[in-house]
Amino acid sequence: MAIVVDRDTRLVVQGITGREGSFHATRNKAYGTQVVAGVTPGKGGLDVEGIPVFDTVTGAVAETDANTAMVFVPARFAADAIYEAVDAGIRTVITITEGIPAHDMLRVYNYVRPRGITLVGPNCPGALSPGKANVGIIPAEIFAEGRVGLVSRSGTLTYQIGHELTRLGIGQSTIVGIGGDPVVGSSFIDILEKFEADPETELVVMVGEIGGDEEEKAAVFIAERMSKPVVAYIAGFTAPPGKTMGHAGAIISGSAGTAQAKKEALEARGVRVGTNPTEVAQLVADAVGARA
Amino acid sequence: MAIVVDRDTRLVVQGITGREGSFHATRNKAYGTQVVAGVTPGKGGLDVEGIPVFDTVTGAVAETDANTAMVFVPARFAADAIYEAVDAGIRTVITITEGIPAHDMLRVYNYVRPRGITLVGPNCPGALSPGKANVGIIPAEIFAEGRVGLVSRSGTLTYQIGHELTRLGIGQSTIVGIGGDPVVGSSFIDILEKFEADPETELVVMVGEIGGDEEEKAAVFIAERMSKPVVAYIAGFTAPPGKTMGHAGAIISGSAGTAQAKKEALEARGVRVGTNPTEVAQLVADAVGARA
Amino acid sequence: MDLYEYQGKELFRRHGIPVSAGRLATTPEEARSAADSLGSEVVVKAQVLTGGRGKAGGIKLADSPQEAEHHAREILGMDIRGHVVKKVWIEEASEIAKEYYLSLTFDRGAKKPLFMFTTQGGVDIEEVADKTPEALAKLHVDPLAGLQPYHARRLLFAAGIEEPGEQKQIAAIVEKLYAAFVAEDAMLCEINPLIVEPHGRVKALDSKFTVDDNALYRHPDVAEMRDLDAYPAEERAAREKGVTYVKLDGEVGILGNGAGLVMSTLDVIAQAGGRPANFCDLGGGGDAQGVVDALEVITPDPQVRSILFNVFGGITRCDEVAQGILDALGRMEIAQPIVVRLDGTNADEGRQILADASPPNLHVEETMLSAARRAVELAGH
Amino acid sequence: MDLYEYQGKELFRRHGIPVSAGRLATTPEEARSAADSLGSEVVVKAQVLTGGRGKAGGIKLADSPQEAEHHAREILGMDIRGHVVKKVWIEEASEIAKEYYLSLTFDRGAKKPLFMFTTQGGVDIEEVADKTPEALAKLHVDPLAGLQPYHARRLLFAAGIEEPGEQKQIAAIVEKLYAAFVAEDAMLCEINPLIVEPHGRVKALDSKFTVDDNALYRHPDVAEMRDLDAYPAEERAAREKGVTYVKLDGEVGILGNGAGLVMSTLDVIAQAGGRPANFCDLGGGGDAQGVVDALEVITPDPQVRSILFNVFGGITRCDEVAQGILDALGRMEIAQPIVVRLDGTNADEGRQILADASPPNLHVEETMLSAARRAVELAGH
Repeated sequence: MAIVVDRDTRLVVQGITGREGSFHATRNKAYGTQVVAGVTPGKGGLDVEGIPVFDTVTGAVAETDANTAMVFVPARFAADAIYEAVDAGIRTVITITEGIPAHDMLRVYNYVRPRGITLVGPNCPGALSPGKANVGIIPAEIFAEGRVGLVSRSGTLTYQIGHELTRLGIGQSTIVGIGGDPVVGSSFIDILEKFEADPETELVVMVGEIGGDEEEKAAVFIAERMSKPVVAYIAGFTAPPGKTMGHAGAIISGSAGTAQAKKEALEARGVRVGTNPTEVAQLVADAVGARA
Repeated sequence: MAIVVDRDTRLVVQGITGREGSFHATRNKAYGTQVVAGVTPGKGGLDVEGIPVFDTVTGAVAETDANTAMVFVPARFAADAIYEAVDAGIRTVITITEGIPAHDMLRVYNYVRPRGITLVGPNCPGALSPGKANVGIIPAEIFAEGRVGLVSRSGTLTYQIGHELTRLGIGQSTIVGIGGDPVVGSSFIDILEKFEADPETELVVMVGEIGGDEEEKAAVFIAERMSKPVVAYIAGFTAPPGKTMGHAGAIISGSAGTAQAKKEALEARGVRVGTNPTEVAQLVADAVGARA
Repeated sequence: MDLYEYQGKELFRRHGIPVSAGRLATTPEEARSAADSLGSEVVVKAQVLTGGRGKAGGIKLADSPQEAEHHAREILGMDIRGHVVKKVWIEEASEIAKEYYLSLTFDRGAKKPLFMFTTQGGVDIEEVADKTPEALAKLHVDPLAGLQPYHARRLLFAAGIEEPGEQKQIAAIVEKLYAAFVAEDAMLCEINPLIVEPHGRVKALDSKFTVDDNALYRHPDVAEMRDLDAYPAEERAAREKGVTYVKLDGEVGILGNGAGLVMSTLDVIAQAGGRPANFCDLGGGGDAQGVVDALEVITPDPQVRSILFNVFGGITRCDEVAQGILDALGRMEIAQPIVVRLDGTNADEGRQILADASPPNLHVEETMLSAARRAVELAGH
Repeated sequence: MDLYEYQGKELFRRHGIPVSAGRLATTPEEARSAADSLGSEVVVKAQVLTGGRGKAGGIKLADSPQEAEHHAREILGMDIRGHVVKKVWIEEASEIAKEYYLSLTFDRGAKKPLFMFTTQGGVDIEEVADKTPEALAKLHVDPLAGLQPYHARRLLFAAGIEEPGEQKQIAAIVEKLYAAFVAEDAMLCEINPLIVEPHGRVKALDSKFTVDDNALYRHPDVAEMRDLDAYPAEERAAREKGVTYVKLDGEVGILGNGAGLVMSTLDVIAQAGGRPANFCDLGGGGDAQGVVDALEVITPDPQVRSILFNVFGGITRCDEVAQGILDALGRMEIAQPIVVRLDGTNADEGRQILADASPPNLHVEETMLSAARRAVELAGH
């Protein structure tokens, strides 16, 4: 089991002949992920460190039964790559590429999600189920097999928290970086829902940031729909206000978007919120200990 | 029960202040259909023979809990009307309007159907569940309450067959005219599926025509998925070949589209096919008699 | 609405799809001057709304303006599958290295536009589909998400196009063909053959372009392309009156309301041993003028020996139809016997009107079957 | 990327949304000549990428070119919420009968564009949303199906616009605003107020227009509108080096990799009793040059008294970062003490490199918390 990626993941890497694509495809494969194919139009028939390359995702799926795609193609071609993967029958698409225009992703999201596809990213580090599969750029060596799920908008902050957990001997079921772009394929709630349903996950750590209201929505979801405990961390109490989305943004969300507001929303619904990564790990240790 | 329209139908008529819209809205209401609202932008607050008129479908739904829309607006505004109905929460949209551009309906269909909406038409006579509700322009007096479902691409031919059935004392559960436009909201299969699930329907009459391959597909569906008997009629054995869709059309369907081909496809799967409306009614009488 | 090759190519050109330079000619002299202005070798191509003109001798290569004139003289007036050639398209001749096939169709079943592409172009595409289906790449496009670059890639790689220059040009044509299909409300855009010239340029050498009649109001320029001369005179007359009419070969003239019921009436006539003289749908026009119009369309046919009115009233009221028949009989001379069958809305009233008037040579029947038998009988079978 | 009012209005104009005629001026003299060419009454409007300019005195009516020059002299150089006014927009004055509000936003939660419309424009829209939410009509548009005419109708009727002339004009503006939003890859298009003039003409009197940075490659014309002068000098320098930098008020200079980790570092500094001097994200640039660039951005700040490197290696390799720090120390004079915390990919190697070199004034810490405490301590708290 685990979520998003696991031992059944059969990965096709789109943009495999690029510098980053080949590096991480190889690295994911070395970890034990079933990296069954790569796609670069015009390079069909080649291979990258033993991974066969196809011209189209359809070709790759036909030959290798790939079920998951990792998108590494440049930003301006990434939306096309996601459509291609989905139309080829891929059920999980993890997009690492950053800098994809928001309107492109808006259309992709509204096309892909009603089809029941799991979409993670873009501009995210990917998903890692320790001991099972690693799809993306998460450094697996920081993490360990276990029963704590981790979902985060941030890359390195996720590693930091994973590192702290591992140091306390607490392993993880799956680590999912959802990315922080205006349109993310999976929201906190989407991933929390998967963790709730995953028998191998017993507690979830949610790592949020200032901005938007996804953490507030997640708080409501946790209170209403989750039986598993959640420990949260919010970064940005001291952050500069940054650009606003005009007045309209705050009206849409009905939230100030501050770290404090998010913390309060979570705590009001019984979610423990750590004040720094070390404390988060400690709260998890206490909770897991309490349950053991 | 019955299908598509029944006693729970709460109808909003879009384009109610037009000549045809008001005529048929009033007629449907006189039949006993719950015609709860009409919509004509800019005429909100008026009424048509006691039916309140709203500016928007959203307004109509909010005030009257309408759940079904009948579209009578002119062809060039019809696609917009269907989108409006669906976005207002309407679950069944029956479009009588003829002459809607095929590309408009193509987009409407692909937007509406994945949302689980029942879409009937365009360019169709509507749906009638005798004794329960009549939505559209089908002359209800020809039909009688009973347990035979009737689905047809054609208007007057449907009336002819209904007339023959009624003359033999065989009533109908629901009559659905699906229309013959390039994009129909409900295909034969969509309606057959509903009849199969309807406890008030015991036999279905399917009335097809030359062209396309929907009858052939229905034959496969009947064989594989239906427990209820189906009697079919195909018009056009003597028809002129008419315009073809170029060579590409026949390749898509893999069917000649002739009446003979359709008849053979149906008979090969055990569906009885009458050679004229009178014989169809007789076949139904035999089958219903045999089951009684 | 089907467009002629030259009209479809004009739309191709507007949407950036490469076509050869050419000019239209309606006389041999015009053909000569067109060839003269185009220079070099030209092809003289019959413009007809049907296939098979190549085999019928409707396409000829000309080395000189004189030869173009000569060919045009032969081709103009030629009858190709019942279509008389009234226009020829004079086009620069192309050298052909390869012939491909590309089309974009309105797939009614899938409710999506469908691309088809194969390197086996220039021939009968149904044969390719039948004999070597694996050679025919097919791909649907979601009309909401629209065309994406991968669609072209899938078509190209599936069909085995490996030359990068061809890939690039055909991908661009795929994109433009989709844009044209959507922008022009097309039901079909077909390029057969899509050629590759020896030096590698890709070009549409033919065009089949069908535009949705219901959408012509959005395309006044395309609507103007309609060539009324392309249809038989009686169909043209019917079209002007808003009556759907198709001439057939039999003796029983048929009028009905609704295409399905009319088709069924044709079948029943055949089952009764007769042969229908036409398909004629009154549509919603069951009023007096509609009936007169329809009778004016079908009675001039010298083959018609009896006339069957088969009307099932819905919106159409049978009493109005009955009155229309009487009006028509008052206004025009009709030699043939008329059989009338009325059912549905106000059928009793309609029958009463006819019974009261009892015009000679008019026979009212109770059922569709008996009416059909009577009409066949009266036609002399 | 936020656009100035005058730039947003230029985009409005291109997409057919009515705006007043106007001209840009950067000096009082230009303002005078602009007013002169526009004729009649004009408004002198400060161009700043922040709100509240009206209350700050940044918008003034002028009856004559002389008065326009006078107002421009006052407004140019004015500081509005930390933004110095360098440009004024001289615009024909409008008579205002009604003030509405119309916006189209990228709703991240719903993943759909969202229209908001109310007749209570010209005021703080958040207050309208808060106090009279029923007066604010909101409507999502499906980005695949696109804008349909009913969207405008729903907004108009929900907001209670009953005058047919207004309905027609605003429906057209709704349509054009959506077209602009999609065509320009906008994240926000806001018109507040959308005015109705006494004679009934509807017009956009202000503009807030934000374009997606990631999509600027598709809009070279919009990309050129970026005004580098609008940002503080040090942020501009950072941007040129590809470093994300925001100046803050404290004493501890911070460098980290990844926005989340840097934000967390700021928080931990605050928890340790210190105050961060900046937000500085190395991004993926953990190589020597990246480290040098980042140090060049933060060290000129005279408030910085200690520097904290907080790096968690992923793609970024800690040994490269360590080498980068040493290189930077070799290349530039850095007065402040540096605390380094490395973890993740090649952290051991990185720490070893620093230990081997042991530069003066460089302190390696094991954990993020201890590093933060040390940096605060070294800053003199």
